[in-house]
Amino acid sequence: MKTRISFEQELQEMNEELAGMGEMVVGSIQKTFRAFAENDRELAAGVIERDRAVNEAERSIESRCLMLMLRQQPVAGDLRHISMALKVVTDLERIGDHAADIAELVLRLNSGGSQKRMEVLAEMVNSVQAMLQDAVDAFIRKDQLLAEQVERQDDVIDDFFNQVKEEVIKLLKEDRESPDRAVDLLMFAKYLERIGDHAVNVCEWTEFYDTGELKHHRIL
Amino acid sequence: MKTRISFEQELQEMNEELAGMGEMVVGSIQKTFRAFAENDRELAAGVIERDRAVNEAERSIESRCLMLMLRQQPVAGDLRHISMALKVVTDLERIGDHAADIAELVLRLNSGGSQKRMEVLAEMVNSVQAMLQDAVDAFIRKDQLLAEQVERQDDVIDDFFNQVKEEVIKLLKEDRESPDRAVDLLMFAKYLERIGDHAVNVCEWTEFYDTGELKHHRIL
Amino acid sequence: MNKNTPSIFANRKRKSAVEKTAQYIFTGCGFLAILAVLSITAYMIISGTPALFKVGILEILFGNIWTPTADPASFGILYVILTSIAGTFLAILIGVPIGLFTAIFLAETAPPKLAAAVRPAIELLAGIPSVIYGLLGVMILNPLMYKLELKIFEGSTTHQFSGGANLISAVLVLAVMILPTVINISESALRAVPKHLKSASLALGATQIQTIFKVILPAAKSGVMTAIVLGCGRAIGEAMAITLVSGSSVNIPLPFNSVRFLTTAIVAEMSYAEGLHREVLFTVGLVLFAFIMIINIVLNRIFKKGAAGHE
Amino acid sequence: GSEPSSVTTAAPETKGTTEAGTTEAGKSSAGAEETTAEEKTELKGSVIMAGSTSMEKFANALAEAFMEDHPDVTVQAEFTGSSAGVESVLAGQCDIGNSSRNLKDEEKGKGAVENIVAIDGIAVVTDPSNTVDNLTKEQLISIYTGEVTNWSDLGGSNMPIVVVGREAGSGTRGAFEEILGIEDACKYANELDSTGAVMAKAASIPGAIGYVSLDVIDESVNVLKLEGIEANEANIKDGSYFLSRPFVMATKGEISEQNELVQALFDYVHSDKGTELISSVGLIPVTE
Amino acid sequence: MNKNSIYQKKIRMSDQVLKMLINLCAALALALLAGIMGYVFYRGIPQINWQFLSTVQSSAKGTFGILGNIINTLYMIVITLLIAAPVGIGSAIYLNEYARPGKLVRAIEFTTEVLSGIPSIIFGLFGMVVFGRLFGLSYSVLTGSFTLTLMILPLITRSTQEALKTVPDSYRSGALGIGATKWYMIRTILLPSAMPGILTGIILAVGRIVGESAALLFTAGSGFQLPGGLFSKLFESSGTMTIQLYLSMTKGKYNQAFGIAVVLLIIVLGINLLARYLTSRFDVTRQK
Amino acid sequence: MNIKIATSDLNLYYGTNHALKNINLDLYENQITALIGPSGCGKSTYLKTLNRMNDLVPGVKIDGKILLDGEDIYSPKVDATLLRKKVGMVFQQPNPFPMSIYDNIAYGPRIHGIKNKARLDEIVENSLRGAALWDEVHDRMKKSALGLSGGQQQRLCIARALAVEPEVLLMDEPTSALDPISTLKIEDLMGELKKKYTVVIVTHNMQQATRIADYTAFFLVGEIIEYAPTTELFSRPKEKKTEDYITGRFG
Amino acid sequence: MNIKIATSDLNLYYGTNHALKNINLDLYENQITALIGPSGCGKSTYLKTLNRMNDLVPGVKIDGKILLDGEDIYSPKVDATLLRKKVGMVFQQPNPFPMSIYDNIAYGPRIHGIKNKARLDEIVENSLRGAALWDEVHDRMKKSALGLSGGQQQRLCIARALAVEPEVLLMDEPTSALDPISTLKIEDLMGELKKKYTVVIVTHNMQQATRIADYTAFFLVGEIIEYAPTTELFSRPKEKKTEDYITGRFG
Ligand SMILES: Nc1ncnc2c1ncn2[C@@H]1O[C@H](COP(=O)(O)OP(=O)(O)OP(=O)(O)O)[C@@H](O)[C@H]1O
Ligand SMILES: Nc1ncnc2c1ncn2[C@@H]1O[C@H](COP(=O)(O)OP(=O)(O)OP(=O)(O)O)[C@@H](O)[C@H]1O
Ligand SMILES: [Mg+2]
Ligand SMILES: [Mg+2]
Ligand SMILES: O=P([O-])([O-])[O-]
Repeated sequence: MKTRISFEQELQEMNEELAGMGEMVVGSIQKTFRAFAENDRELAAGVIERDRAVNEAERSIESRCLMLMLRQQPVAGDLRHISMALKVVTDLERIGDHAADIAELVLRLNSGGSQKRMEVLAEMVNSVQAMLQDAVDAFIRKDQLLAEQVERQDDVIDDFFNQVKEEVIKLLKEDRESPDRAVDLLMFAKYLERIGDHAVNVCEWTEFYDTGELKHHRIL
Repeated sequence: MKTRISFEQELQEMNEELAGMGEMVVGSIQKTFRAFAENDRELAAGVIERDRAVNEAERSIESRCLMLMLRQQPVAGDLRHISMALKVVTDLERIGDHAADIAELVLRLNSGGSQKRMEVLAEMVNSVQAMLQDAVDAFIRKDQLLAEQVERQDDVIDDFFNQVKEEVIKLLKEDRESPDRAVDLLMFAKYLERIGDHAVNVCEWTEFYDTGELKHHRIL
Repeated sequence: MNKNTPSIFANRKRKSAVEKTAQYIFTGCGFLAILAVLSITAYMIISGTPALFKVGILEILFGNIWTPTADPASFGILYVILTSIAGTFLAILIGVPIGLFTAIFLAETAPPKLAAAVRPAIELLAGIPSVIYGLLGVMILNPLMYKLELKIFEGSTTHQFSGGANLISAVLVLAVMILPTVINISESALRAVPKHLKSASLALGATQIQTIFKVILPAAKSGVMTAIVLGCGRAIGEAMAITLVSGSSVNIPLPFNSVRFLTTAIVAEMSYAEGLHREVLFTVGLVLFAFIMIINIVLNRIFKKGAAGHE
Repeated sequence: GSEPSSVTTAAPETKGTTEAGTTEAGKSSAGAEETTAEEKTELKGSVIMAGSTSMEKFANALAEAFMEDHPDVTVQAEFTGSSAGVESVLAGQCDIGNSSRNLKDEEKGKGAVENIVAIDGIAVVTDPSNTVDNLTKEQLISIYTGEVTNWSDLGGSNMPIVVVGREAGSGTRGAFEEILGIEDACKYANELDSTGAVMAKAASIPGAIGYVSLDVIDESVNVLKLEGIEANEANIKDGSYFLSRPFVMATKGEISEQNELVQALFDYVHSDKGTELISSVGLIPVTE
Repeated sequence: MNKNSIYQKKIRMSDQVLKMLINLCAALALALLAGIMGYVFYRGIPQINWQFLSTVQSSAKGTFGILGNIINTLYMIVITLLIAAPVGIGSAIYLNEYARPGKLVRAIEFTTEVLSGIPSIIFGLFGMVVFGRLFGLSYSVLTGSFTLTLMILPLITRSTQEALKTVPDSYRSGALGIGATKWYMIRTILLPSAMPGILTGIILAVGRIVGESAALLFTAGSGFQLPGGLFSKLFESSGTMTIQLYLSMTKGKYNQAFGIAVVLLIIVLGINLLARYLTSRFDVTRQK
Repeated sequence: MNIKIATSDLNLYYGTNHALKNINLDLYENQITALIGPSGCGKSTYLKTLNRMNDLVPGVKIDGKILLDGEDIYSPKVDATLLRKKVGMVFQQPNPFPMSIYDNIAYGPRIHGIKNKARLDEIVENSLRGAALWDEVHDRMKKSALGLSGGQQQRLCIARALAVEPEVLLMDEPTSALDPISTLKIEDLMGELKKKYTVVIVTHNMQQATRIADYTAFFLVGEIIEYAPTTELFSRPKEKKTEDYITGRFG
Repeated sequence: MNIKIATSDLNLYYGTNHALKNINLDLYENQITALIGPSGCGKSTYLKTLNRMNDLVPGVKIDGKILLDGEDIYSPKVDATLLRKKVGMVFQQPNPFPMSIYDNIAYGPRIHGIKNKARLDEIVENSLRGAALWDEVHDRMKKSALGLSGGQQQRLCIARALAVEPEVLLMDEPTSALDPISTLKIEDLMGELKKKYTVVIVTHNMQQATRIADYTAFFLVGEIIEYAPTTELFSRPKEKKTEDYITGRFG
C-alpha cells in the first residue's frame, strides 16, 4: 500500500504550480523582449497586466509551502523541496517584476521613435532570455548540471551590463541619444542584469535542493 | 515546569541573529550615507567589505530556520515567526547588497570631485534611511503600527526616485553633469528606491507575523 | 583508558553465594512438587494395576457384579464407573448452565449493587465444606425423593425402593455443590474479558444480550471451560457429600436406584478391605485418577485448540 | 506384590509408650475438673483404638472413664469398621482393634488375638410408624434377600420395604448375615458405613428396615421382635434372641505382650468398674 | 423525516427469551444458595451455645461439644501451612523466575495441574499408607497435614505463579536494569507485589483445609479430645470440625451436624473477610 | 456544508465531576473534525456522548441536546442500537473480536439481521476495501483476526465499523497504539473515508490533526476553548490557551 | 568526541531468528544517539545488548564485541550487575516499583550497598533534581510512586536510573506512552542529561529524534542502514531506504 498519498499529491500540486510560475515568468520575459524587438505595445501592456498573476502565484505557492510545513512536517528531500519552493518564488516574482518594469520601459522607449538599435543590448537580451530559460528548466527538471552552467553565465551578463552602460555614456557624450532614452536604456540593462542575478539565485536554490548547500554554505 | 526550553532558546537565538542582521544592514546604510555625505572613502570601502558578513548572516539565519522547521515542527506563532525570518532575510540581504552597491558608487562619485550636491538625492537619502530604520525597528519590535506607517512611505520614495531621475535628465540635458556621474547618480537613486521596496517587504513580513496575511493574501 | 571509572569486571563473591543458595532452594521446591505427583502417580499405578491383572482388566472394568467379600469374590465395577460418569455428566448438565447463566447475570446484567452483594455470598458458598451439601441432601432431598419414588413406582414389584437415596439425589447435591465454583470462575472469566470488546460490539449496534452471547461468552471460553473442568473435577472427585445421599449400593445408574460412585466405593470399603479386595479398591482409585486425567487433557485440548485458532 | 505386609514390618513396634517427663501444665485439663485424683501409678501416654462403629458408644465411654482415672493418659478411638480395626492393629497403626464380630481365622493367622470384652445383640429396627412388630427368621431372610419387597406381605400396611444394611466390612453385617446364613446374598437398597447411619435411615424413611447394635437403640426407631422374642439383655444371655455377637478388642499378640497402658486398659475393662460401664452402655459383660 | 430514523425501537424476541433465562437461572441459583445458607443457620443456630463451643463430647455425660475439633482444625491449618506455604511459594518462584521455559517447566506445571485435579479421597489413601503406615505416624495431625500439604501444594503454587505472572515484567527489568541481583529483585519487588495473590492462594488453601473431609478421615482420624501437649498433639488422632460434622451426620445426629455447619460457615466467612482485608492491606499498588 | 451533528449546551457529569461544560459544537457532514486537548479534558467523554456509549457508565448525568440529522439522540424514543449503527466507533486499542477476519466484519451485519451469505460476502469485501485492507487479507479471511499486525487490526476495526453502513465514524485516538508507518496508512485512509462519512477523531498527536482534519476543536477541562478550521486553528489560533497548547508551551 | 561504547561485528540470534546482523556502531560520550527504524527491526534488541538484558531471554546467541570504555562487556569476567549499574535503562512503559517515591529512588543505591540515611537522602534529592522532578514531588516522598501521573512516573524512572550513578543511559521509547506535554518535558530533560551521561534512545517518533538526538542510526531488519549526525540524516540521508523511511514513504 502506498503511504502519504495526500501528501504526495499536495507536493505534486505545489510543484506544478511552481513550474507554472516559472513558465509564466519566462513567458513574460519572452513577450517583453518580443514587444521590445517588434515594437508591440499591446504585448508589453499585457506583460504589465500579467505581473499581478505572477505575484498571486508567489503568494499562493508561499501559502502552499507553509501549509505543507504546518501539516506534513517534511524532512529530508521533502523539506529541501518545500523550502526551495518557498525561497525560489521570491526570485521568480522579482524576475516577473523586472519583466513588467522592462515592459514599461519598452512602452516608453518604443513611443520615442528612435529606431536606432543598440546591438549590445539586443545581445544582452538574448543572453538573459536564454539564461533564464535554462535556469527555469534546470529548476523544473532539477537539473544540477544545467544549473551550474547557468550560474557561470552570470559574469557574461554583468559584462554586458557594463558594456551597455559604457555604450549609453558614450551615446550621451556623443549626444546621439536623448538623456531620457539613455536613462531608460540604462535601466533596461540594469533590469536585465538583475534578472540574470535572480536566475542565478534560482539555480542556486536548485542546487540547494540537491545538496542542502547554498553558495557553499551548508543550510540543511 | 517550563517546557520546550531548548526550542525557546533556539528561537531566541534566531531572533537575536535576525535583529543583529537588521541592525547590521541599517548600520551599512548609515555608513554608506555618511561616506557619501562626508566623502569618506574608507567608510565606503568598509561597507563593501561588510557585505560578506551580511550575506553570511542570511545563510546562517536561513539555516537556523530550516533546522527549526526540521526539528521543531513549529505551528501557529512559532511557524509564522520562523517563516517570516526565512523570508525576510532575503530582503535584508538585498538591502545589504544595495548598500554595498551604493558604497561602490560613492567611491566613484566622490573621486569625481564634482562638489555639486543634488538636493533631492540628499533628501531621498534621509528619507530612505529613516524608512529603513523604522522598518527594521518595526520588525524587531514586531510593531505593526510602525510597519504600516513605513509601507505608506514607499510612495514618497518612488516620488523621490522620479524626481532624481528627472533631475539627472535635466542635468544631462543641460550638460551640467558628466554622463558617467549622471548614470551613477541615477543608479544611486535606483538603489535607494530598491531599498525602499525591500523595507516595505520587511514591513509586510512583519505584518504577516501578526496576521498570517501578506499583501492582503492569506498565506497562513 | 577507563579513567577513574570502576571496572565492570566481577569482584564480589559473597553476593553470588546468596544467589546460588536461593536458586538451589527454589529449584528444590520445584522438584518437590514433581516428586509428590510422581510418587502419587506411581503409588496409584503400582497399587492399582496389580489387581487389573490378577482379576482381569475386562472383568474389573466391565463386570457388573460387585461382591468383594464373597467366596469366590467378584470385582466388577462397571456400574460404579457408569454411575460416576452418569452422575458427573448429569450434575454438569444441570449445574453448568445454571451456573453460567447466573454468572452472566452477576457479571453483566445484574444491578451493580445486587451483584456486589451476591458475589461475596457465592464466594462464601464455594468455600464451605462439601459435607454440608451432603447433610442437606440427606435431610431434605432424600425424603422428598422418597415421596417421589413412592409415587412413581407405586405397585412396582421389580423396583427396589431406595428410600430416596438415589442417583437423582446425588446428582442434585453435586449440581448444587459445584454451582458456586462454576459461578465464581465463569464470572471472573466473563469479567476478565477486556471491556473494549464489549464496547466494540455495543458500538456496532449490538444489544446487550447479543454482545454477551456473541462476543463476551466466546471470548471467555477458556475461563468457562476451566470452570467446567473444575466443576467436573469436583463432581467426580466428591466422596463424603454423597455417600449417604446416594444410598451407596452397587446398582445400575438409573435415576431412582441407589448407586455407588467410584469415590464412595473407596470411602465405603477402603477402611476394612484387604488383600485382593483392597487392591481392587486401589484400581478403582486408579480409574478415578484416569478419569480426572482424561477430563483434564481432553477438555484442555478442546479449548486450547479453540484458542490456538486465534493465534 | 501386596503391600500391607511390607507396611506392617516398617511400622514401629509399639505405640503409646510411657513418655517420660514431658508433662506440661495444660495437659491435665481433662483431669482438672475431676474431684478424685486417683492413687494409681502415674501412667502417661496414649492408647489408640480403632474399628467397629457399633462399639463407638462403648469405646468412647471406656476411653472417657479410663482417662478420668489416668489424667495423663489419652485414649483415642477411631471408628472405621471392624475389619479396618483389625487390619490396622495388625499394621501397627493402633494398639487395639475393635471388632463387633469374631475374628476370622486369617486374621488370627496374622497374629491378631481375640479379646472378647462384651456381648451385644443385633436389633432389627424399622421406622416408628411401621405396624409390623415381629418377624420370623424366614421373613427376615426373605426381606434381606429381596424376595419380599412390601410390608403388606408381612402383615403390615402397603408400603415398599427399603432394605438398609451395613457395608461389607462391618462386623455387624458379618455377624447378621452369618447368623442368618445369607452371606453375600443380601440385596441392600442402602449400604451405610456406620451404625448411626443405619439408625438415622431407619428412623427417617417410612418402610425402612435395618440392623444395628442393640446398645444404640432409642425411641427414634421401632425394634422388632424376632420369632416373638424381644431383643433384650436377658434374652440374649439365655440365647433365645438369636441375633447376637461378641465385642472384641483385638491386639497384636497376647495382652501380656502389650505395653503397660494397654494392659492397664484391659485390666480396667475386666475390673468391676469396667463391668459396670459395660452394663451401663447396654451391653452384656462377659462373665468368666 | 429521514428514511432510517433512529426513532424506532425494536423488540428482539431472542433477546427477551435469553434475558428471561438468565434471570430465571440466576433467581434459581441465588434462591437455592440463599436457601441453603438460611436453612443451615435456621437449623444450626439453636444448637450453638457455650457448652457446644467450649467442651468436648462426653459419652458419660451424654453431652456434645466441639472445642477439641476446633483446636484440631487450628492445628491442621497451622502445621499444613507451615509446610506447604514455603514449599509452594518456593516452587512457584522456581517455575516462574528461575527455570528456563522448556520441557521441565511444562512437566512441573502439568504435574501440578494433575495434582490439583486428583480427588481428595485418593490423597487420603496415599496419606494413610505412606504417612500413616510407612512413616508410622498413624492417625495424627502430622499425617493429616502431610497429606493436606500434597493437596494444597498445587493450589499455593498455582496461585503464587499466577500472582507472579501478573507482576509486570517491567518491574523485573526495572530492578535488574539498575543492577539488582535476581534474588534481591525477587525479595524486594516480586514478592511484595505478588503478596495479595499469594495471600489469596494461602487463604483459599486454608479454606480447603477447613472444608476437607475425605482426605482426613483416613489420615488425621477423628479424635476429639483436647490436646495433651503442644507438640504431642501432633502425633494424636485429631478430627477436624468437618470430620466431626461428617461423623455426626452419618450417625444421624443432625442437630450437632447443623451446629457444626454454622460454626464452619462462620469460620469460612471469617476467612473470606480476612482474605479481603489482607489482600487490600498488602496491595502494594494501592496508592497511599 | 451540512451540519451532521449539532450539540447544544451539553453538560455531562460523572457523579459530581463536571466533565463536559456547556459544549456547543456543530459537526459538518463529510468533514473530519479533530478533538484535541490535554489528557482528561473530556475529549473521549464528548465522543462517547455522540453514540451514547456513556449510557453504560454508571452515575452519568447528561443534559443539553445533541441532534443527529435533526433528531435528538437523547430522546427517550431513540433506540440506542439504531443510533450506534448510524454512528460507528473505532477505539484507541485495536480490538478485533477473537474470531476470523471474515466473522469480525460480518459481525455487525449479522447482528442487524443479514443472513444471506452472498450479501454478507459482498459487505465484507466492500468494507475491507473501504478500509484499504482487502488486498492484504483477502486470501486469509478464515484466519483469526488476532494474527494481524497492529495497524492491520486497526484497519480491520475500521472495516468492521464500516460494515454496518454508518453515517458518522467516531475514532478515539485510533493510531496512538501504532507505529508511524501504520499511522500514516490510517491517516491516508481517513482522507478516503470522509468522502462518504462524517468523521470525528480524538487525537493526542497535533501533527495528525493538522494533517487530516478539516476542523479542530480544542478542549480544556471540559470546555471547548476554540473551534475552527484546522489550518486556521493551527496557524492563527484566536485564544492564547490554544496557542500555548499547540505550541507545546502548556503547563 | 570520545567513543563510549564501541560495537563491532555484533550478531544476535533469537534461536534461528537472526535479529541483529553485523552491527558496527560507535556511540559517543555525552551525546544523544537515537535508534530509529520500523517495528521489529531490532532497535530494542540492540539496546538491550548494551547492558546485557538480553542475557535473560532464553535461546539468545550473541557474537561480536561490545566495548564499554574499552572493556568487553561480554567477557566472562564481567559482573552483569556492575555493568547494569554503569549502563542504566529506562523503559517504554513507566515502571515505578510499587513503593514510595523515596524507596523507588533509593532502591538502586541500597542494592549497591549504601545504607547511610543521610547519604541516601542526598542521592535521592540529587537524582530527583537531575530528572527535573524534585520540585513536583519533594513534599510527598513517602507517598506511593504509583500515584504520580504518567509523565512524572517516567521522570521518576529516569531519576531511579540516575541514582546508581550510571555513565550511560539507555531509553527504549521512553515517551511513547506519554501525552505530548509530558513528552516535551522529558525531551527537554534529555538535553540536560547529556551533559553528564551518554544517552542512547530508541524512538518511533522521528520528530523526537530530530529534536533531541545528536546522532541517529537507522535500523532495518537487523541491519544498520545509515548512521550519521541527526540533522544530516534527516536533511540529507545518504541512503534511499533512509529517505523513504523518514519521509514516511516506506512499505
Ligand atoms: N467512567 C468514568 N467515570 C468517572 N469519571 C470519568 C470516567 N471517564 C472519564 N472520567 C473523567 O472525566 C474527565 C474527562 O475524561 P476523558 O476520558 O473524556 O478525557 P480525555 O480527554 O479523553 O483524556 P485522554 O486524552 O487521557 O483520553 C476526566 O476527569 C476523567 O477522570
Ligand atoms: N524475546 C524474544 N524472543 C524471540 N524473538 C524476539 C524477542 N524479542 C524480539 N524478538 C524478535 O527480534 C526482532 C527484533 O525485535 P525488537 O524488539 O528488537 O524490535 P524493535 O525494533 O524494538 O521493534 P519495536 O519498534 O516494535 O519495539 C523481531 O523480529 C522480534 O520478533
Ligand atoms: Mg480519551
Ligand atoms: Mg522495541
Ligand atoms: O461398625 P461395625 O461394628 O458394624 O463393624
